[in-house]
Amino acid sequence: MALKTEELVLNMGPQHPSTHGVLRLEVQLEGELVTKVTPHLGYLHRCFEKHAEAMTYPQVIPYTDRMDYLASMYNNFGYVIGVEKMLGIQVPERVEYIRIIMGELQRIASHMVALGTYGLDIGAFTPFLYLFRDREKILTLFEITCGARLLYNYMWVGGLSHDLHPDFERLTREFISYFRPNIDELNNLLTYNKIFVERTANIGVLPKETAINYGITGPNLRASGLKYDLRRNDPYSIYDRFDFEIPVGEGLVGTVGDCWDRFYVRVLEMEQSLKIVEQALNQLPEGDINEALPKRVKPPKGSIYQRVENPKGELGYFIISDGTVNPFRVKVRAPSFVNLAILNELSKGHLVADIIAILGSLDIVLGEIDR
Amino acid sequence: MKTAKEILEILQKKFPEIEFSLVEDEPSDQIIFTDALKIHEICEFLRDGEGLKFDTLMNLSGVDDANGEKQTNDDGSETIVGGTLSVYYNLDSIELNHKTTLQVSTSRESPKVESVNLIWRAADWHEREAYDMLGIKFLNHPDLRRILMPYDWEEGSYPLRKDYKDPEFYQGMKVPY
Amino acid sequence: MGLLDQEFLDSNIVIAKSDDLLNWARLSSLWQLSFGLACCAIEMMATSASNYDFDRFGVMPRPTPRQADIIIISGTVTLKMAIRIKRLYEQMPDPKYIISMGSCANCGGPYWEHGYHVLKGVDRVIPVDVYVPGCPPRPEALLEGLLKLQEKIRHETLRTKKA
Amino acid sequence: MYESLVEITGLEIFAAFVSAAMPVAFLVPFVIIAVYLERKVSAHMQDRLGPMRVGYHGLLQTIADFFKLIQKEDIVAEGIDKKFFNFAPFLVFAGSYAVYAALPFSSKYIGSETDLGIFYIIAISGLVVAGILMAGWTSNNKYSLYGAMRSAAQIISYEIPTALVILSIIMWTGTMSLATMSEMQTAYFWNWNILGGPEWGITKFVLIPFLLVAFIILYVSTLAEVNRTPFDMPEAESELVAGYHTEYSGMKFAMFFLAEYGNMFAVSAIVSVIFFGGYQSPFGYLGNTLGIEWLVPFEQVFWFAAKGIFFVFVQMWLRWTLPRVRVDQLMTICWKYLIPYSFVNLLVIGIITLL
Repeated sequence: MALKTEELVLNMGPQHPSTHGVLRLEVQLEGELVTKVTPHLGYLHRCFEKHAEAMTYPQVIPYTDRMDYLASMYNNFGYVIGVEKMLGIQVPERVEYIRIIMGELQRIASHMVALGTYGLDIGAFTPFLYLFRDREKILTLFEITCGARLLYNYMWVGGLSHDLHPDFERLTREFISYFRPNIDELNNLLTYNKIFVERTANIGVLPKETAINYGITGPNLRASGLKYDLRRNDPYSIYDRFDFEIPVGEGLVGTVGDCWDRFYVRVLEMEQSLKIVEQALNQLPEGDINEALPKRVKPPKGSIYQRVENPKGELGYFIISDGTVNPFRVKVRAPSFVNLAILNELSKGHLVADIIAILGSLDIVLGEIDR
Repeated sequence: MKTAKEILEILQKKFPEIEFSLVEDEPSDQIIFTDALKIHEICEFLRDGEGLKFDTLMNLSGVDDANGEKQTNDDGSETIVGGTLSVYYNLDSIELNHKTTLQVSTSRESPKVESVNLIWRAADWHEREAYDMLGIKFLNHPDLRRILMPYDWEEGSYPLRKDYKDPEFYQGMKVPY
Repeated sequence: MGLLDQEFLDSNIVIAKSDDLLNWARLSSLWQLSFGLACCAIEMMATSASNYDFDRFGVMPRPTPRQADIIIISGTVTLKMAIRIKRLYEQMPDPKYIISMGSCANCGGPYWEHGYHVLKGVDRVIPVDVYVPGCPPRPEALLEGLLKLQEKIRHETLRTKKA
Repeated sequence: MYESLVEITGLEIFAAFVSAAMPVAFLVPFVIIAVYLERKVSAHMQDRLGPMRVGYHGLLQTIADFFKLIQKEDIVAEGIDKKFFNFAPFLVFAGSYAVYAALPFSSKYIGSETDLGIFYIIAISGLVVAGILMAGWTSNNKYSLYGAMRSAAQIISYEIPTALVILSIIMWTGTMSLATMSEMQTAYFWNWNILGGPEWGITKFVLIPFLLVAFIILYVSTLAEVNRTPFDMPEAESELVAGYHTEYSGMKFAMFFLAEYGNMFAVSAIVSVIFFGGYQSPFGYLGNTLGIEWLVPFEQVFWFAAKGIFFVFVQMWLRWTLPRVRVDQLMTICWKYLIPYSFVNLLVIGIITLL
């Protein structure tokens, strides 16, 4: 008589320490081996797109903040340059530079959370707190600029809400020289740690072709070895003026496109962002930031798809205008939403512990997935 | 790099029996308008065709065009009868570095669009979302369920339609403020 | 069965003193359910992290509701999530406390008008002890909320309440 | 202790109770301090302060936790096997407490002066596995079950290298009694087993590298046996929520907590007895120098506790530094590395002893 066996269905979340928010994973297991992962979304569906239809164009900006709440600045960024393109506004040089400084600082802050919580998923508690300590310094920079720590509503259509604080430049330079050595500390503590490498190398390998077909973008795509960064490949704002590298996964300790590569690409990107911020500070021109602020935001009839390189990947806004002050439709192409779809593909045949490692390495934000 | 016009010409040559047109009055992007029930083969060609190579689907958005007849109900709310729902496809070619936008429309009463899920896996969740929000049925989609709203949300209630009305209660919880 | 399941009819010195001890123990050791919802969860994490350090007040994150005393509703509660939050609350052992953190959890916040999938205030499903306003509240505000909760616990008693 | 109490009072039951209760007097304050220490140590390693508000620098934190835990509702959910669910935490605690019976706290106090001390410890600590399995199975929770299964597999696997290392030490010292083993490493720290034992000669120096390896193997496998990072698989927070005690609340959870910290000290004490002279002072006794004889046992207790707490501190240190290994890697470490090495070690030490 054959032994009766059945697959174990493990329900992870919505309250689970490492689903990075309110994600629910339905995991089918054979022993500890994963056969299928079904993500269930929508536990944080806050109806962004409905709100966008009911609000005027500038009123939508605070709602964009609340999508990817770890990279609010960048969400503002993408939306306002989209609307500016529809209106045909050219913003002053100073505004462009400030936007880039803020955007890149935000990228560092977002990667800090990504790396820190990834350490937490693997079981290392301390790097998380070190990174959060350093993140506070970036938040302080944002706070002296616009008064908010997390959700800024800083970039406006055609300008910015506040000019830089007189101390901003000095503090930012201090932060850069403070944080550079801390990246090495992180590498010593976590990145090259033998146990960490064992846990992440060769796990969840994402081949380049699959990644492209699934629409994966951002660090996850670059970790698979493709040098594709919208800041270079489809430049927006003034990114073409800066000199920076695009780090790609090289498979230093395992296969190209494994969890470790995804982690390491983010570490390298933080260094590049510091470089961009430094250059932007050196070139920062004087000027009035609210010169181009339109009296009334009322784009002509038509549509636009504006994409930017958010810390998580390609953030796209598809805006349709019907010629009134309210957008007719704003559809957001959220990078995490697309990146998460690959989870099932990646985790098949791995262990339960690896799902956590893979999910963490994708760096998702539920606010953006569910919107 | 190819403009929308050039792509349109290539498509017309390849599929003489399918109607294409260019939506012209756009401020920045020109949009190729085509048939909702032929979108699968068109997209397959766009992905594999020489000189096109659209290897990723950046975005897929469902839109309620709200171009039907507006009827006012007794309680003051509006219902839209007739008209169309549209789906926009934003395609990108990493290899050749060009992009384009496609648009298809379908009737509001029984919205049916062919799924492109098998061409770009990225379309999977986008299509589910369009179904969830607007009720557009994607033919040949393997797993067309609600994705963001609860699975037991009221049948036929699609929040992003322009004439959507909140239900009073969901599982005993009051929905309006 | 917890000690607090019984109530005492009249107050006396023993009860007053044991009240003090038990209240002190409860308020000094509020173990938090490690559970974040939305934007506010990031500020909650920042509060637990080095700069603000929740641990100073004895707040320690516990992954399971069975061992938690306090649940911080940190962010927007959607209709889909509200059912789960209610269940989490029911899984916690008494005495349990709730801090509603941020405008969304208090009243729906910026999503109050068009949020067809947002619960307008978590107090529609579970009883809230302390409301912390802000969108999102700063870590200092959350700490203040915690101190307010401690204040509230300090005045609890074993005695039957007189009508 | 037991015999002398029987002599003094003539009451066997009284003597048994007193000598059995003695470790409690040590264990409970130890756990209170260790939990506090864990939070403080982790906090200071992470640029934080840790508990500050409850008493001076949070000294009363654990006491507050304790009083809170006894107030908590004791939830026994539906679908749980009540009898075993309630019994499991006590079994786990009993398993870890029973170990203390054979620990020589000083030359004057040892719970049970059995000749088979170390053998008894290895045997009795198996109770913990039974308790954990019971807790995981009866909780009727998938996470608990996974935690319990992992824990059982892990503890049983790691008992092999532990036993092999201990065996090699037993071969070499020729005793199974922990008291005798401590007594042998008397006087100064160069007499400790880790430095080749009390006998001078060429063997002492030949043995040192092998003993060092033995010590590392023993320490690693004891870490795994008490489920501490990097081997905290059974309660891996990020995977299994809280592992086998996911469903436990209030005092029953406190029992697990108590058992965990009790175990931490027990294994540290065993390591210190086997390799670091147990209760022996590293450089003579103050009592002997001053001629106050009754001071010596107290000093011994101090050294015993100090060495144990030092190793507990190292465990904490590791916990807040290292990530966690995966469950298959855990088994790989045990079966592919620790067991072969400890076999080789056993052979070498055996040959050296014979020569």
